[in-house]
Amino acid sequence: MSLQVMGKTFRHGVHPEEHKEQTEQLPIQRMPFADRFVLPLSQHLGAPCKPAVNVGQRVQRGQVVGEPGGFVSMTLHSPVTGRVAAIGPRRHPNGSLVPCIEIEADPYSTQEIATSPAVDWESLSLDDFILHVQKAGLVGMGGAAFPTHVKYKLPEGRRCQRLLINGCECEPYLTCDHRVMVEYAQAVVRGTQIVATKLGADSATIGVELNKPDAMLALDAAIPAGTNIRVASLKVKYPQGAEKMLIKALFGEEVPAGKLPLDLNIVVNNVGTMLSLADYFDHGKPLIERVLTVAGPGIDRPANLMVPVGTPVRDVMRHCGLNEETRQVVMGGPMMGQPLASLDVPVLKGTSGLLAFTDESISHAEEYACVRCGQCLEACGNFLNPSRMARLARAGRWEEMENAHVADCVECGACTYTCPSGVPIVHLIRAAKAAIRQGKAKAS
Amino acid sequence: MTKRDPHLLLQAAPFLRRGITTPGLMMDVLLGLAPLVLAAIYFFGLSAVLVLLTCTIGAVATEWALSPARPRGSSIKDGSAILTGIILGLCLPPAIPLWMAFLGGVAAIGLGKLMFGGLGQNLFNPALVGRAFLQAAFPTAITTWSQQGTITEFWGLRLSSWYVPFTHWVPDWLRILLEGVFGPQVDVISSATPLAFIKFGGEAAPFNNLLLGNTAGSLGETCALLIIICGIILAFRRTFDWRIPVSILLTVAAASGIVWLFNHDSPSPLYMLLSGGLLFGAVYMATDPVTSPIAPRGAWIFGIGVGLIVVLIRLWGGLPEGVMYAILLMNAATPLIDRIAQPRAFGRTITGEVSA
Amino acid sequence: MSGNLLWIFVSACLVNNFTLYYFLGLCPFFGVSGRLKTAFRLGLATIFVMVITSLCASFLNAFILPHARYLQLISFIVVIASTVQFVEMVIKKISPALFRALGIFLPLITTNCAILFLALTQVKQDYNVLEGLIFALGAGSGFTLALVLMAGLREEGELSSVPAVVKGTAINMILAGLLSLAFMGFAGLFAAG
Amino acid sequence: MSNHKPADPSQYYAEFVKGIWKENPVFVQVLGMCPMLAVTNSAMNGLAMGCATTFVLVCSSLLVSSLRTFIPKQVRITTYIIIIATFVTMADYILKAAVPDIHKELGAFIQLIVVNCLILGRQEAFASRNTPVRAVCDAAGMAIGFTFALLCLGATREILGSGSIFGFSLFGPNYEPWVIMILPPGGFLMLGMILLFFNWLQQRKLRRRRIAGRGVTT
Repeated sequence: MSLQVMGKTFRHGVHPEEHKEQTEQLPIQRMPFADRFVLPLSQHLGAPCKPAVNVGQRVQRGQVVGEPGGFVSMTLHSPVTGRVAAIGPRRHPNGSLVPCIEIEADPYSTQEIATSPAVDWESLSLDDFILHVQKAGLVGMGGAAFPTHVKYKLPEGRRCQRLLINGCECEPYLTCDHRVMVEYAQAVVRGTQIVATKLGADSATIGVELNKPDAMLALDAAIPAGTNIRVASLKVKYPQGAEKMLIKALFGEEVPAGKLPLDLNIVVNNVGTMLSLADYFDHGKPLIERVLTVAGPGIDRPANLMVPVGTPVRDVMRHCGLNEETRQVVMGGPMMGQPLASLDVPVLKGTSGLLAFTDESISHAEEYACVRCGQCLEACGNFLNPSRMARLARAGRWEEMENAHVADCVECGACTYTCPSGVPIVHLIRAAKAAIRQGKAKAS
Repeated sequence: MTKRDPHLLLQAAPFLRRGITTPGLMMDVLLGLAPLVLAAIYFFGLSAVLVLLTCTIGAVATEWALSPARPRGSSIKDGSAILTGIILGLCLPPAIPLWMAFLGGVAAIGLGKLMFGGLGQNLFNPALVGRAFLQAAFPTAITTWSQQGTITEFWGLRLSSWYVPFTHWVPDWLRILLEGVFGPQVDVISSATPLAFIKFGGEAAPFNNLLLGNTAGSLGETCALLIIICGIILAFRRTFDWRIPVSILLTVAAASGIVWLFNHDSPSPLYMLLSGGLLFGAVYMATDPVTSPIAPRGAWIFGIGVGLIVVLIRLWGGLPEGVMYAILLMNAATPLIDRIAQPRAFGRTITGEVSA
Repeated sequence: MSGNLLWIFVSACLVNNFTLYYFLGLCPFFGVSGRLKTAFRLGLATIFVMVITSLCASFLNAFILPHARYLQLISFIVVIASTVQFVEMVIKKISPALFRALGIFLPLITTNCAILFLALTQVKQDYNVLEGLIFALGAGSGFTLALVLMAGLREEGELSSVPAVVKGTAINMILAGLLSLAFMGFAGLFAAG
Repeated sequence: MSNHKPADPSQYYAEFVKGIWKENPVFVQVLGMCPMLAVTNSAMNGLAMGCATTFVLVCSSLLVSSLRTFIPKQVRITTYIIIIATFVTMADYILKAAVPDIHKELGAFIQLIVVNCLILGRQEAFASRNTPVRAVCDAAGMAIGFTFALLCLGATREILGSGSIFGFSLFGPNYEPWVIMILPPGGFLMLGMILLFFNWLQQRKLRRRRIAGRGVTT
């Protein structure tokens, strides 16, 4: 048995209430197809993809509709059989207008996937493997949506010594990764095995927090004998799912500031990504749908749903019963998620949850002066001084913030969560980062 | 199609809060002070009530009148002014004229806090500023310690409490009125504090008395045992940084211990720890988060600094007690400490370079 | 003897701190304490000038002043002015970077009354050369200490929302007052020894 | 300041008056802090210091402005200092002879007038560029403004700190003196308070002017 019972963890961090009981036992259900789908051409970090279809053209579910616009870019597939209704600007969840492909679903279609046959990954060279991952449209499904194949492109002098699969899901409310690990343990392990083999990793570790014992058992049972994959347990703590924190927790090593895990010869992937990767290489199915958690006090029928990418949030909410009292809808987790101004935005590849909060459940933190209690310092996994950052940000002293390593901040929100004075620390830091970027852009 | 849903709020992440607030923290400290207040009332009777009350009124009134926060008085509800008043009251002698106690409260909040913009902006501990102001202004009144009354003399007021402002004199009608209501008034019988005893000749008070508070001294600082218990509870509740009192006490014990080893005439470490305002200062005043370093390493430096200055002043200085000045001096050094003792950022060396 | 020297040092540095007790050198104390780095450097430069002035004053006192007492003030001020000029030249030669950093503050040391006071007091107290040297070191480090503490407080204060009415010199005065209040704790330090 | 308009008595008056209030060296320009704080623990000391400073400032201004065409630019500061030092030495000896008690109390601070930046500042900024009459007017105004400030601070500190003014007891023997006021921290705090008061006056004036201005436009 490769399961460890003692949980590892990193220093600092916070323990928000988990709120996972709402959905953690609910099996993943399939969301019915919506009438219209909106696919932003840029759902990942990097260059947007180029549309490969024309308005009015019929597309089949799984068909390529967007070609990558460079190496750091992805292929985009249609999540539905239907007709391209429009190509033009639509609202992105972050509020901006971005170029999108809008697809009208064919109500009479059987929604058969246009798959290519399973890929014989074992015979692929590493470069071809990377090309395939790009063609599958795989991005990191934990939230940041970093193109997965870019992570596999190892620079000169680096190798993937350790493969780390992130199953922490430390954000409250979210249980989609949890359900994926329980219900698709085989596929997750299979995906891990594919990547570990292709990258030549010495070992692969799946890190799971101790509040998901069933996931750990399921994964453990799914690991075939004789492989170097193991499941590692972690104490429950936020932000353990941040990859640098996870590496610190599991291996006790710190990724140098401003560097990538690859500098320690580590590649980190999310469990959801592993599932999609296995789907592609075993069944030829690209990333056209994903599991997400719909929960929160404003939802009547919380659920873990398999949702086609591009489904409007409004349809998902209608499906799960959006409460009349809902005052806030959040895409992602409650600590780092994006508040939505409108429900007419699509679910993206990186969307891990949709949460609805009612008036009572929103913490209206009253703001007091910072008393330098130091709670934020004890919360910050990056060992920054958020209190000072906030004070500097208020005074507009960007240069000193840079010297205080504002760039190291991952905006996990632990400081703001813990602040007794209700100072919007992350918000100030985000604004400061934007101002610093702007200043730099102006200078150059 | 892309219209905004009007009922949706656009508050930024994170959407969860821990639910502990700054007034809550203040309340915690106030509760942690409650046993000391009760002990002060037990030991010193009605005088204690009056002194604590006047200090607090002085502090709160100043906060109300001068605070830049609008609407007027809104900054009182964070509880910090009340806390300052009570802490100041607890480090005053019971026989202090009430008008001075009031003035102390005014100076504490006015000079110590509002000048810098109110809560969280001050650079010196307000209660200590008030106390130091009084000490410098009225050195005799503030070092006139009266022996504690017993419970039977609870109503026995000290005449000096009623001095008319700017004088040390009580009008006859007031004296007659007070005697009519409360019975014969006690005049101050001054009595040296244990520390003054040992400094200016005389023998040490028994440890039992120090521990239980049966000595002369300021209202809140006499009962060592109670302070230790409350301090431990507050430290476990994480109301303040435990490193600060621990490092202060360890430093004082170590430094005075070394001196004591070479010269048995100087007070023993245990005596140093239990006498005077050291425990009270270490637990309730040095730990003021606003004026002490924020990072753990800074807290250690701060505590060691306070401890060393306390020993320096107590053993070689002209004053019997140095806790107040030690904390004020380290308050002044706090920005410098904060500068050199930032936490080591993740993935960096202690100097801030990217770790190899 | 050594006890006396210790007393001279502690007295000049902490107990009777030139700035916080005698109100000396307030111009640089308020003028240069805005930035910690310059404050510290100016403090060091002042210590240096003080030490040299002390030596010169001892020399003058021993050989020249007995003949012409009334020239005391004039000779001292000339000595200080030329010392500062000399220090300025030396720093410029040795470390142009430091010279640029100190800028205008270096020649301003001339009008730092702390230095003249140092020379006058040293003569008045009849300190010998060694005592004078210790006195200068103590006074200089006391000045530097006050300056650096003040600079730290002021830099921190910049992040606070000081009310408009108090801003400027008023808040600096009050800060200095509180600092001076804190330094009162050193009263009588080592007086017995 | 250094314009060459024909001499006009009202101008001399303006030069004289500006130093007393509008450009008060202490409250407005914040110059000469050291003697300002060091000797003001009583009104009498403040006054004596003020008189000595007045003497030195007026005499040096007169001399400097008379010699302004002869002093080489390169050594002007040194020359000023030597001139000032001479007058300070004179003032020192005069005070020592006339009022030995006060001289003793002021100690070295009389001699420290040499490095009072107010005096050097006036030579450099005004006396060296103006006629002797104008320079004397300016110096007298500044000196009186300085003395006024010294008196203000000295009187408040003495009243609170010893309950007396110019040595006369004000409140009788039962007065509880605020010792802090004659100690160094009291000096800083009191001056801080006075400056705060001036700030407040200025802000009130600005606010009123703004309100008045708005009244005109509407």
